[in-house]
Amino acid sequence: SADGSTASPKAAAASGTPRSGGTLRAAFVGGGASETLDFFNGPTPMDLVRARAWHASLGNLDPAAEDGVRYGVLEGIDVSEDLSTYTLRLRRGVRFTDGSALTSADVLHSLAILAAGSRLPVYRMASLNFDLARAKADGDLTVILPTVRPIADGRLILCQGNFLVVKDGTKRFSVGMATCGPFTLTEFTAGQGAAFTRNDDYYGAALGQGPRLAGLELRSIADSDARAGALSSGEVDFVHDLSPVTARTLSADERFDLVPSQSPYLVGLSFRMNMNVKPFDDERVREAFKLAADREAMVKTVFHGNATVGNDLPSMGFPDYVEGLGQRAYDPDKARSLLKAAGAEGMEVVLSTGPETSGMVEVATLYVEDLKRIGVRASLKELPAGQLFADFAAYTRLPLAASYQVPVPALSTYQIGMAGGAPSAFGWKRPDVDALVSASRAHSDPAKARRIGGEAQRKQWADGNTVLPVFKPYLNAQAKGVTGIQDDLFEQFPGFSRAALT
Amino acid sequence: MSWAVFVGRRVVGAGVSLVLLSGVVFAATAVLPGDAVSAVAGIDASSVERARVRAALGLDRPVAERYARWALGAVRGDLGTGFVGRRPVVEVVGARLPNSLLLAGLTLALTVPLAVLLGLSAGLRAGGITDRLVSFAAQGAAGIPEFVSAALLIAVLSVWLELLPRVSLVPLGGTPLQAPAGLVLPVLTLTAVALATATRLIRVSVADVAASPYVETARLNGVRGPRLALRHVLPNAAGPAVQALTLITGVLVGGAVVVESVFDYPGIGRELQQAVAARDVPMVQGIATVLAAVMLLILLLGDICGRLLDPVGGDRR
Amino acid sequence: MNATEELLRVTGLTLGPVGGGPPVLREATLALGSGRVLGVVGRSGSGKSSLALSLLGHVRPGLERRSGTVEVAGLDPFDRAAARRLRGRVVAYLGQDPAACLNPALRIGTQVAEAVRLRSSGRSDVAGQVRSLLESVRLPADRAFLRRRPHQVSGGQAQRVALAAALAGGPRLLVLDEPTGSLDTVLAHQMRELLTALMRDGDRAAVLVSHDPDWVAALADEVIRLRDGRVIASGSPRAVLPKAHATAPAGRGDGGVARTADAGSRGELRVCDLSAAHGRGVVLHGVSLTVPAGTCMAVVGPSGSGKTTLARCLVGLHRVVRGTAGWRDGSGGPPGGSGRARAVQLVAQDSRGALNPRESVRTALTRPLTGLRGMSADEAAVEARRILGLVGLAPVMLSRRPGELSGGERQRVNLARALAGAPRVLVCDEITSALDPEIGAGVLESLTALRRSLGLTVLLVTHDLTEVARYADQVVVLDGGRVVESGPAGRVLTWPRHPVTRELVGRSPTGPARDPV
Amino acid sequence: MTGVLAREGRLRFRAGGSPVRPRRRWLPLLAGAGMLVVVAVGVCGPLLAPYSPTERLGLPFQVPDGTHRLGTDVLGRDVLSRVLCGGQVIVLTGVGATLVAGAAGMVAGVLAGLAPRRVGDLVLRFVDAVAVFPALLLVLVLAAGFPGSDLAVVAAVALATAPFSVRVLRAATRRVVVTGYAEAAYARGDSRWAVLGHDVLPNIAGPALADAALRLVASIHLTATAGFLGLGRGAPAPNWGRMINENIPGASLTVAPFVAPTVLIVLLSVCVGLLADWFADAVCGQRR
Ligand SMILES: Nc1ncnc2c1ncn2[C@@H]1O[C@H](COP(=O)(O)OP(=O)(O)OP(=O)(O)O)[C@@H](O)[C@H]1O
Ligand SMILES: Nc1ncnc2c1ncn2[C@@H]1O[C@H](COP(=O)(O)OP(=O)(O)OP(=O)(O)O)[C@@H](O)[C@H]1O
Ligand SMILES: [Mg+2]
Ligand SMILES: [Mg+2]
Repeated sequence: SADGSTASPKAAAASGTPRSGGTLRAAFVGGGASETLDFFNGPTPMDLVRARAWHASLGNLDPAAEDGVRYGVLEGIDVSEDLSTYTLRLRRGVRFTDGSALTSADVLHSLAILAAGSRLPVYRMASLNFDLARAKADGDLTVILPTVRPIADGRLILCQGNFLVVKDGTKRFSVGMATCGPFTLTEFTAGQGAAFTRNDDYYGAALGQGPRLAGLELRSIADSDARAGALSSGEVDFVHDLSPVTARTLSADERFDLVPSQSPYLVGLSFRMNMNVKPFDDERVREAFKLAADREAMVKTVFHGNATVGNDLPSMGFPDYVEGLGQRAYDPDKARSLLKAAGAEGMEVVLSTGPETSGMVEVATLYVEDLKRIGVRASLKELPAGQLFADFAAYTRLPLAASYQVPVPALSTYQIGMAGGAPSAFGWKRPDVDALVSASRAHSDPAKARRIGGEAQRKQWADGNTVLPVFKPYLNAQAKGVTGIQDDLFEQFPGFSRAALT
Repeated sequence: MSWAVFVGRRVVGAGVSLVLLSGVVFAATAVLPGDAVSAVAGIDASSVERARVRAALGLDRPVAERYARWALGAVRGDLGTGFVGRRPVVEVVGARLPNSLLLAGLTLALTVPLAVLLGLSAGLRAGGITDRLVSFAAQGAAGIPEFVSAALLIAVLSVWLELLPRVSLVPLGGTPLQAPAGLVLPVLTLTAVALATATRLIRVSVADVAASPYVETARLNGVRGPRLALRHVLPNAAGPAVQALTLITGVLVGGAVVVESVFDYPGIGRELQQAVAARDVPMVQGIATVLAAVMLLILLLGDICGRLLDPVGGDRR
Repeated sequence: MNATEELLRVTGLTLGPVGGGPPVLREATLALGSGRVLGVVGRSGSGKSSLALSLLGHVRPGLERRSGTVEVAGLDPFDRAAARRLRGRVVAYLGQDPAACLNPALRIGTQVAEAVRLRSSGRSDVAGQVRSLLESVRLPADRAFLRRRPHQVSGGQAQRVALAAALAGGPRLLVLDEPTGSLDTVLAHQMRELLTALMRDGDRAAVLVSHDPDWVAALADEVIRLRDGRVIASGSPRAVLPKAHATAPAGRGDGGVARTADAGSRGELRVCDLSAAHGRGVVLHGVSLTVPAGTCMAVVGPSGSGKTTLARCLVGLHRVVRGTAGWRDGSGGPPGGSGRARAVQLVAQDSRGALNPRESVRTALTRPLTGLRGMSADEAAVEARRILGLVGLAPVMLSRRPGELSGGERQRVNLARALAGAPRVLVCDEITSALDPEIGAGVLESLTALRRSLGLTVLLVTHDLTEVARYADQVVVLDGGRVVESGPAGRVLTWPRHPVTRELVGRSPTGPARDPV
Repeated sequence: MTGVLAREGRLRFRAGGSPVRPRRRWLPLLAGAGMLVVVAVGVCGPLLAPYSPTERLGLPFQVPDGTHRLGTDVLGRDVLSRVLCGGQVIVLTGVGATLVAGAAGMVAGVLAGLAPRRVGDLVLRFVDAVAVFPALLLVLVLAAGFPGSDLAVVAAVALATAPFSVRVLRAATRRVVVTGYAEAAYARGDSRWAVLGHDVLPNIAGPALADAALRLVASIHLTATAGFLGLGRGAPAPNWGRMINENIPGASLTVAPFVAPTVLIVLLSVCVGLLADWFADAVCGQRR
């Protein structure tokens, strides 16, 4: 279907003939009619995926690369000695579709839009770490970016693959706008999808990374079963984020490959114990609650084995994740005795959760049963979709609440969510750990930084108020013959700049 | 009461209802838990930022004032901007409502004649074999929840026979009509339920009329078949039937959310569901008000048809 | 006239209630050749309508054919396929309750046009035929009338619409069940002429069910008389029909006896300058009349003159445009038992519509007794039987529903129900139109007795001048919604002054008691 | 000829197309039995459940065997136990909502029909104001406002369905009110209540019953749909609608967890519908 039209389901499913160039069709969850081309305000995966196909990024995370990142429109980032100034060096010869060259003004403009207040966590991370207002250009190809406080891991924050560049002066995001990404947007219908054609001027083409597809079609399909159905009936070639059961049934089909996202791009499912609420102020109770979780069972039951056991710490697989920490065991007996020791046996607790991401309610359901097994009179309160975090103040007052962690580096996440008794810390107030994290991030010697960071995480593991039993991947699937999506998989969502149909 | 007066009164009544309703909608969104501010400012925003957002959204004003502003805008065709994605509500409604109306329209186009046909053939000979077959089938079809019949239809027509696409992918930048294959399953699913409901209601009133002396007389004078059904029975049975169809239309326009989500059909119902889930208050208000207006229109038409078809009601008392 | 061709043959037909019970038609056997008219007479409930319906292969629900055959034009109407060929094409049928037989949703014009289209094959001039049919039954054929719906015409008009529909297309066998039940004497006469004209061409036959011996006598070639479902006599009209009017007393009856009671002191029904309208059309113009307690006033007038409207106004069913109507009680005390019962009660013209189809006769009667007169259930049961006896119905009727009654029985149940409300004034709208003279007389005698014993006041809307002569003290004649003449019954019937009255009296089967001067 | 007649003598003729209602005693009996079974399962099921409906007892989507008669569900729980425990919500919510909606619809509809046209129209305007809210919006908003509450679902379902009862019943009532017998009753001095009890109610019983049955089926479906959409009492509470939603994706592994609740819901709806039809026919039949 090189002409961009949708092939008849049967023909596409049956043929499986290699297609060179061709149009790849991929399905994502999408956000309905409120999807927007303004990716700074588009909260859904779809918005981000679309933007990444359309615009060029500063860089992507790449554990194998030298700085831990693979640069995009940047040639590199230099960090000043005192870790308080980052210098972004732009790649020469990057052109927008209107023919103009990329300059530092464009990068600055992109930063300014960001500073003006995106409310997406990924972007807030940048604005919390860098003083975007004081960023300035130094010539056409250099941008000077001061930090809020000294940090060593700034590259990881800037090059998460979601920091995209638009042309200076861009106010509205629309189909015809100039971009310098791998594809050009030709059609966009909110809630339904977007169509792209190859951008032949893409700077990556010269580097051999260029888009190999002639066209790309991204479709929004909200329901997991429907996405899988669209794949198996040949309406799309790639589907994102299937439910575990769907993925399992699909894996039996030879026409398709299951391509789950890999570590570190896993979502942590967790339960937060509120240390402001008795008896969670008692670390024995917290330990008991952590020991009570039958993680293996959750992985097997909820995810049919397609998940990883968690160790009560977020950001597993990121470079700054603690090394050499033993896995916490499943030990209901010890949990019971701990509870007894704390005088909390037979305690009553309500775990609040909601279907905010797949598997969340199911894991909570199993966890409640686990808690019952150690003598806690636990019950589950499932809120309708979208409600768990709706009233965030109320959420942070819950005694025991489900939560999930998107894949972001460990220490910067800690600083945003846990340091200084933030509301989302659920009563966790540990100046010592906060200090260790700051110190680690401010250390220019990577080995030392890792040691200090590890120290902080060990403390968090031992005394923390988070039970994080499972990391689940995004369960994606693709038709045989689709390749290269993984090569752009530097972020939690797939990219298509290197994908091809064979 | 003359026709003009009748219709005029109804239209004014519908207008008043709409105004009241929009107020109710405005108030009802208060039931939604959580704060619009959280939705806009982000969940872990600082209190300063929250206050700023609150002011920016005008949420610090009294409710009455907010409603007045909103209503004024609504009169000018501006229903505000959604919190999520910041798209104008009118645009979203404009994009999605036609799709839902299309689905409802197609379903009705299929349902009405079929239901009338089946209802008549069953009701005219109440207790006969046709009646038993039709009634039983209607019971069965009405008894299957939409999400189950959708699953069954998918299993058979899409997975097994591979006749129809599993999801209703609308061509980008096009209308659902450009991919008619994608409309078949949603329409079939909706038709199954709507047809069953309508058939049963029509059958009941037809059976009632069929037992009346004038139908007996007509039969004895050799009126039979379609003429008996259409000329003699249907006009008298139409009043309740119109009510039934009104009811069904309403359900189809606003309540097709299950079908829309199963087939991923871009309709207004799902948009509403998502807006509620995301507490996108302006979106909820806008969509709900527009849906209410559509429903009022349907009821209005239903009333007019009902009066047209009611031979006696217009005159007495 | 080729009278030999046989069109209809009934052999040993027996009909009876489903699940046993005395048959309503026993071993009926008859034959009819084309060009002939068969009159069917008999008392109310004797099985006339049942016989008529069976000619179309229809048996009312609740009844069944036990034995016997029917053959119409060589076909068995009980056979589905044959019935299809017969109904509407060969046989036309006019039911006994025209108001109930007209489709309420269809306009008059459409209704007749339907019948025309059904029976005429080619693209004939339907509108023209409709017009001529309506004119032949003396109905206006203007657009406004054509656009009316059945509930917007009077009882007699409805009957004529139904007759027009039945006559459309010139069917070979006409089955007419009481075709003139609600028609005034003038119209009845005209219909008789119409039918005579229709029969003249010779290849038609008709079965006429009627309780009016004169009418039958004038039209029928042969007559059968039914009693309790049995054909007890058949032959020429002269042989079968009694010398009806020879025995019917002409002139004023003994109604005057009631007047001897001191009427004035017991109140009166007074109507003052009453005007009423249907929509924009005013149908009553300043009607005034006074009926002293215990007397009977007859209201006569051509069909459509506003009699029913007047009756409905009296009981508050119709909005009055101007004027007053009501019971003035001389003693001041409330009438009736518990006091809730209205002083004025109506027996409606459309007896079928006025009975709740789901309610048995028993319930219909005990409702006013217990509800309005505050009787206990036992008392009510006894009283219900008594009242049923007054109108000449047997207690077995108590458990029947309206659909299981004959036309005359329904009419009498309606009357009985009104009597059960213990009214001071009874407004009777054509209560004998479906009754044979004998039973009709019985019913009216009962009313007279009640007038005497209880001081019941009766307003008798009727088209039967014999009745008027016999039972009414006073008469008002309505025409076009105006009282055109009024006075003592004897005087008006004997020396009618107004042309309308004169015509009515002139066409009366009994004729004017004395030649109008 | 006579022989044929003699044999046919006792037969009931399908007299010229006039319908003869055959006695169908077994069907209502069967439907009644079916309904009772489902209701019994719904109400008493929890007492019979072999296992806890929430405990994980094995791997997900095991096919039925000796221990798990209906296999296990998406979380490895015993399907039989969940089916037995999952009907209460549906049955009670459905019946509750129908009772509320039916009562409200009956009262308002009949009164609006009896009242003078103006008043009736006014009532209708108010009813319309509720009716125009799409049922699902009501369910969504109320469920969001009172999360996890089945009562909210009942209220929403009742609110969503009652207006149409009002309309249908008012239309039916008005048809009766203008008949000769209702007029006769008024003219004779019967109170409104007497007219209501004797003339109106029996004659609208057919439509009213059909309507109530529709209402019940609609309630059951809305309740199930609410469960399907994850509204009402949330996990881990078993709920047939929710079970269907949970287990549809695993239908290719084992169908029992999806089929069992489906069959029960469909059976309940169909039986209710059949019974109501039968009642309505029985009532209508009396008028002949
Ligand atoms: N609902 C209506 N709308 C318009 N005109 C009507 C309506 N009902 C009756 N009429 C007309 O009013 C006139 C009087 O009708 P009414 O029923 O009082 O006549 P009537 O004297 O009782 O006649 P009949 O002897 O035929 O029963 C008739 O011309 C009739 O056509
Ligand atoms: N369904 C039924 N069940 C039992 N008896 C019935 C049923 N229908 C009619 N009857 C009885 O059959 C008898 C004959 O009825 P039919 O209508 O033929 O009488 P009719 O001669 O036309 O009387 P009328 O002059 O009063 O119209 C009546 O006594 C009636 O009560
Ligand atoms: Mg008769
Ligand atoms: Mg009259």
